[in-house]
Amino acid sequence: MAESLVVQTLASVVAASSPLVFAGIGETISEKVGVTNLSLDGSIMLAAMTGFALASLSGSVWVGIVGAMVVGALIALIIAVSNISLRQDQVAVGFVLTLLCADLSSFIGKPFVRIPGPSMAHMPIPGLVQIPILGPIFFNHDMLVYLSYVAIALTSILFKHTQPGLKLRAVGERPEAAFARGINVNRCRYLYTMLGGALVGLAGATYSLSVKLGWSYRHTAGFGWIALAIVIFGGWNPLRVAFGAYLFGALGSLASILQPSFPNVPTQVFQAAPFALMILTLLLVNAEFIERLPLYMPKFGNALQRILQGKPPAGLGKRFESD
Amino acid sequence: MHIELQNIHKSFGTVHANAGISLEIREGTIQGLLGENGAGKTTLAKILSGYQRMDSGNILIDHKPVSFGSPAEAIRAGIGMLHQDALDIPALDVLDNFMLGSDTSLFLSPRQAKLKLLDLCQRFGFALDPNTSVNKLTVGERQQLEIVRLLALGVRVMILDEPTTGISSPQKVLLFRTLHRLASEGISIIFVSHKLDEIEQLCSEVTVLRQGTVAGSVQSPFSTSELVMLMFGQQFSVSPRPGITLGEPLLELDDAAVSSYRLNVAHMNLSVRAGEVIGLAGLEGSGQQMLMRACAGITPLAHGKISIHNHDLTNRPYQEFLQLGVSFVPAARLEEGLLPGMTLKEHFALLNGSEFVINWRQAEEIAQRQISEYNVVGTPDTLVQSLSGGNQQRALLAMLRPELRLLILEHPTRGLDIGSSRWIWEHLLKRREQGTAILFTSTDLDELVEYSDRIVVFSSGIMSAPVDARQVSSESLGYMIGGKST
Amino acid sequence: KTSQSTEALKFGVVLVGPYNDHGWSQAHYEGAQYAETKVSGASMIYLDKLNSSDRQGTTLEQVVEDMVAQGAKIIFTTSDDFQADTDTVAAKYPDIKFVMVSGDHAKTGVAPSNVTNVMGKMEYMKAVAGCAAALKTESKSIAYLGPLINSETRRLASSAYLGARDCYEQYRGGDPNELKFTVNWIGFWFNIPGVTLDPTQVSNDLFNQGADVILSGIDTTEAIVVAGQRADKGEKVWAIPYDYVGACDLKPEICLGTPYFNWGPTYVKYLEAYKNGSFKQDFVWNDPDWKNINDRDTSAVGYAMGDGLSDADKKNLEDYISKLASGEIKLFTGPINLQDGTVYVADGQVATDDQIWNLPQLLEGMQGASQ
Amino acid sequence: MKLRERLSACALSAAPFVLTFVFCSLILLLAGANPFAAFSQIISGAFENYRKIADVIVAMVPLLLCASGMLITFAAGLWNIGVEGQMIAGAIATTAVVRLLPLPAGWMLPLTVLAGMLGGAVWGLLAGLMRTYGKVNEIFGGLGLNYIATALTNYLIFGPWKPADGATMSGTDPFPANAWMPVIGDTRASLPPIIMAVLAVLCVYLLLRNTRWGLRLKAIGMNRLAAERMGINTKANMLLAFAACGALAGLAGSLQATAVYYRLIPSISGGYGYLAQLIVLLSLLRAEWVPFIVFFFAVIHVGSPRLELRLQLDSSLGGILQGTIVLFFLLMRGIREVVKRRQERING
Ligand SMILES: Nc1ncnc2c1ncn2[C@@H]1O[C@H](COP(=O)(O)OP(=O)(O)OP(=O)(O)O)[C@@H](O)[C@H]1O
Ligand SMILES: Nc1ncnc2c1ncn2[C@@H]1O[C@H](COP(=O)(O)OP(=O)(O)OP(=O)(O)O)[C@@H](O)[C@H]1O
Ligand SMILES: [Mg+2]
Ligand SMILES: [Mg+2]
Repeated sequence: MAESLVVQTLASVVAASSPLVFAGIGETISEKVGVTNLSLDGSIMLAAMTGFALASLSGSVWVGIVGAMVVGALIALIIAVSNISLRQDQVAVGFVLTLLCADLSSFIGKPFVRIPGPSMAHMPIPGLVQIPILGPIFFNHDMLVYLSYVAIALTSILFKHTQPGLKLRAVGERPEAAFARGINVNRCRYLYTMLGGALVGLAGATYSLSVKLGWSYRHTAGFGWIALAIVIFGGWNPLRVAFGAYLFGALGSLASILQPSFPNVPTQVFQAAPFALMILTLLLVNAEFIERLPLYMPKFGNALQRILQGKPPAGLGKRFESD
Repeated sequence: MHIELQNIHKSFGTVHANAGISLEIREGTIQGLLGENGAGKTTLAKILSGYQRMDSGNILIDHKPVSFGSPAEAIRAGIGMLHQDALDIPALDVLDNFMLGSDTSLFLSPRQAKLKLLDLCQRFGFALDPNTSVNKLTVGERQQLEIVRLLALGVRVMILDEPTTGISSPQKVLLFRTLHRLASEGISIIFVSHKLDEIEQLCSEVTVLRQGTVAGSVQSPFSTSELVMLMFGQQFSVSPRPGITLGEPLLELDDAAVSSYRLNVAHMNLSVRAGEVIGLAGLEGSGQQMLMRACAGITPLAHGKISIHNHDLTNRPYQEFLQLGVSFVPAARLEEGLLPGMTLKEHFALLNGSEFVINWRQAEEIAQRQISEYNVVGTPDTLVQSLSGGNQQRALLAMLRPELRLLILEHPTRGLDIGSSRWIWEHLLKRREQGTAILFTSTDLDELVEYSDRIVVFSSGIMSAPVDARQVSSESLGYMIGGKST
Repeated sequence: KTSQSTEALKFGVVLVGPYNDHGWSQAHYEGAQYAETKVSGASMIYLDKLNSSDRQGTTLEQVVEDMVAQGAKIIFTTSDDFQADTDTVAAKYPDIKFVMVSGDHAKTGVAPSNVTNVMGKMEYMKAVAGCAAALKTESKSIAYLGPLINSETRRLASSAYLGARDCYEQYRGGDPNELKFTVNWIGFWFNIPGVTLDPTQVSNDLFNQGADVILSGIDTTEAIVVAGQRADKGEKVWAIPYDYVGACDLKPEICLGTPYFNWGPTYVKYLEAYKNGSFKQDFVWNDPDWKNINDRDTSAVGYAMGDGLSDADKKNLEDYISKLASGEIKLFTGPINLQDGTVYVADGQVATDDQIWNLPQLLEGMQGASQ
Repeated sequence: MKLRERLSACALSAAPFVLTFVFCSLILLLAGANPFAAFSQIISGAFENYRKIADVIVAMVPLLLCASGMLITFAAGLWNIGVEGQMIAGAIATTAVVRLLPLPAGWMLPLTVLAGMLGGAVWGLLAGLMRTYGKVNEIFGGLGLNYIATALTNYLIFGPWKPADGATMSGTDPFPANAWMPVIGDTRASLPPIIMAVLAVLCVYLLLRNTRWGLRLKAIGMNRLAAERMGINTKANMLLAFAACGALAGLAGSLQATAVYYRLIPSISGGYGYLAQLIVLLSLLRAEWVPFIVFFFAVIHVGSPRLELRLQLDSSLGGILQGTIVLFFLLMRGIREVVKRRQERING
């Protein structure tokens, strides 16, 4: 009984965290190449709405998914154009888009509020699902959840083992040097910012087609900000970002599991928990002492520092113009 | 490979950086490119290696005209460039930097690349660990990495822009050996420098640029005076140092230590008297910056004591240093010294007066006065970032308070042409006559020898005892910096 | 059919959630639409999502002012959240009539005389819902997705609990003390990110903790959506949504029915009363029409059977309803203890309406916060 | 030539408005509505009678206060997204004073104002401390604190400060009459808040233009390192900026409680903090532009609920209008610069 509670809860956490994984990974890609897409909260919302609306109208979840990804990519494109080509502050544009997309989703999405609609079909993976404990936790979901694993793995491989990934990192770290090595810096930035945006869009579709089925007013508000914080928490490393997403999901579940056991604790404590947690984790990963760990602990300091600290790409937000 | 440049022009706004340069480089030679600051050397090198587009002119490779839209195209054509500060990616490791831009398959093949890297390193006697991250390398090692990288890409022409700044003497020896060897293998080398001795050692032919044009070309063996004449159009005589009587002891460092997570500098003892000029020599990152920042009150001491004008200032806030008349002029003018986006007037308003409401008229007057006194080319309403480098430095000096006890300057003449440099030093020497002690760093050994009373040499975090500047030559200083005592 | 004049009558409806929430607000919206068809000349003006998070900076007063400017004569304010504001605004507009739904200031005497209170006796239908849950549960664990904690929500959750106990004993022959009944509160009538817990997540967590039937007490549909999702995965779980007659539509197969409000007749009544000048201040707590609780023309509350019920379940449920109707079962009959063990209704006694309306805690045996 | 240049400059500055109009019209057509009807509803919703105009002024008060506060933090290069939370903190502090101290109106009202400013300043300082000492980007720190402030309000409203007859989302019991700001005639506008808002903008304008502190903040915003080297205590000044912005935002929150809602409600900040952010972006950080933009935004804010009442359109159209205008403004500014640079390259 207790075991099944844990397994079931973890399975829910894995499923419920999959949009955060997509969004976190998408933002990681975009920041890794040097562009902050601050619009996540709005992007996810608009994409979730579009995804569900298109899926309802067409009857096919895949149409919805592609539509949501296109929306996410287009929003990212606006940020890329305004930052790369038009030299505007990416944070300003991102912030405006956050508010704007949220309002657009309410306005356009009105006819789709709380109507029944298509959702991802449940699809346990034969064989794997029989593995004790891990099977039900990881392989008893739908296609989008599995895609989130794929996204983690592929991004991780992309960064570590491929030529395009190496270029991407170089562009985000030092665009001048990347340019010197024959990389078209701005094209690369456009490309990966949009790819990241598409993943953010996919996060939206995952909400409306797999996690919080359907569309309602401000359906996904708040998650985008969490995803942005998770990227920092994850130190711009896809595996750690995914871990952060699962951690946040698990802590969220903890809040509602613990509530009945602690009837005297004000429910608001649990409600504000994700955001308080967001601040705490950021305080931790930014703490000064981490800088000094190698001094305090000559042996393990470096390793520990690497685990705790993530340095933002050095070229994040730095514009590049050749000649 | 034979390269010919014909009538290259390049302007930046009103500055005509290259004004019709023609040049020929034969295969397998080491060609020097000499010239004072701002002569247009780097600009020419960048044009040849595809970083900048020329306004007009022709580049011929093996007598065929080419044009490069990007460094990648130049590299494909066989021309690679080593920048003054290595244009690599510090956050990545050596192998990644090596592979970047060379491997074209989807998946990286680090094992193969590693073999290739180690093979090249072995050929030239470089010791690079493929797995350390580049920001842990010395300037010389980063240069070595760039050299093997370009070679792996198959360049036949290698341009090196002031490659000897910031590397140690043994590394310099290794570099020169490498360049000779490359030349013997048929690779053409363009060696950009304004250091005459290096050119004499290395090059078979040198072209001298002056104000964007070719002042002349000379074949080895060279005559130094001819080169100086070509570079500056005049000969410089070293003016005799004015005698000065030193005042009371001003700055005392007692077994001070400073540490960062990169470098620990310990056992610093120094006593500076009013009116004294102390030059700090050393490769970048050897500890001299940390000493200066400690003396300015920016970095706290990890150990030991510092006192200024008999006040113990150990671990006191920066503000107290300022109050005691300490001032720090950083090398990174626009990053650390000035406020880009603000006008000169606003700078002066910020630094003068203490009343809550600003008297703009008064600020304007002060700005105007200082601007004309310091020959700054600008008005009170000029934004500081649009001043030229030399004028930015003048402006910084103009903002210093008149009565200072200790003036600390990082590379006070870096990037300045000889006229500006001399003007700046005239001004600084006037201040020392009024009793201000001066602490400065420079990579220019002649400047150190010429203007210091005593010189302190830093080598990998170890501070030497101060030596009398009259008893060292720039050559012996070079050896001390490299860690060898003469 | 009853109205003599066809004179135009504009009425305002202020909704707390989206008009299409498949829940509380939609029930009102459709009730008002029903009234438009039944009362000649009546036409509605509405504003939805009037809550401080969705419509920031807009106050009830502004809305009422605008509705009055458009000619509204009678305004329905349809959330207990509007209670205090309704009093204030009504004092400013003595000529306008206000129907404040779910409040009791008309009874307590706080409200101005142009305000009347109305509510439906949903506790009966909640008891039916609890009964349906008890008929179905195999894990003997029932979950209640609660909104915010106040006397209304305590009352409704407790009614469901009582219904569940009754039926578990009566129709399944089990010991009602075996039943686990957990209430988890999200903090408001519907999800407000960063303010409430996420009902989707809470529903999932309730299932994870072993419940197999979830009753929704919130205005929106997350519970049935989650249950449907889990049923698609092959889990045997059920849901009972709330408020809106069509709420089962979102996943009929696993729906055990919906206790719903049928506001149409109420709206008709007040509009007619306005027309013929008989509108007066009152506190009305409408019973279902026990002859046919699902008569849309007469009953204030009803229970729409869900496809998840077997025929046998339906029969038992009908039986339970008929016992409630006949008075054979009186829901709040003693002994009833509060959660902290204090006796609320002594053995053999029946709670008064006041006692039920102002229930101070959840009942003994229920798990979950009371305050 | 001159004229043509001026005309094209004019066209470029009008472009954001035109584009916004076109974009929103398209969206309206998509939703099956008549754009002109919609826009005219917004206008009439804001100007129909003097009470409506007073409502616009009521909405302008918090916007002016928050925007002028944000001008201070923006001058120091800080993106204080925590203004919402600071408003809430101000409202909470005000409510605490009202609940705890039985004072006559003459004392009560000034005290609520002070308490509000103090509460907001404390909340601003929290974000500031996290930024200066905890290295947490103020966007995340501020945002997190916004949510925490909301949770705190809800805790108070549903806990210690709940009304006698049960807690609801509609807030605490109304304040006693001694804590109500007096209203003008039968409008909802109140004079003291208007005066305070106008003074705030004026003070911030003068502060940033003519005072040493303002100049120091600008220096920090331009180049924190250089400012530090010049002897400016950047941490203290940044904290002070956060506190000042917080105090103004807190004042806005306090006035929402004492002059608009007459009690503490959840989300008392009403999104004004985010809206003020847009306003400041649009003003290019120039205080003299803020009142005009605030007016424009307040008109949309007050007029757009009308869309729902009269046209059954979602009133989020108001937000869309506000968002698109800022977005197009930023984009057009970029385009203008690109065009200018291209011309310079051709000419030079
Ligand atoms: N990107 C640029 N924008 C504006 N002016 C430039 C730019 N690059 C170079 N210049 C100007 O062009 C002139 C030539 O510069 P260049 O860098 O080629 O000189 P250099 O000979 O390499 O000098 P140094 O010995 O100091 O490196 C200088 O006046 C310089 O200020
Ligand atoms: N960012 C800028 N904006 C506007 N003008 C600039 C900018 N940078 C340089 N300039 C102008 O370009 C010219 C060249 O600047 P640069 O720094 O190359 O001068 P320089 O030749 O090196 O002079 P100096 O000997 O004083 O260092 C100067 O007149 C300067 O005003
Ligand atoms: Mg150069
Ligand atoms: Mg220069």
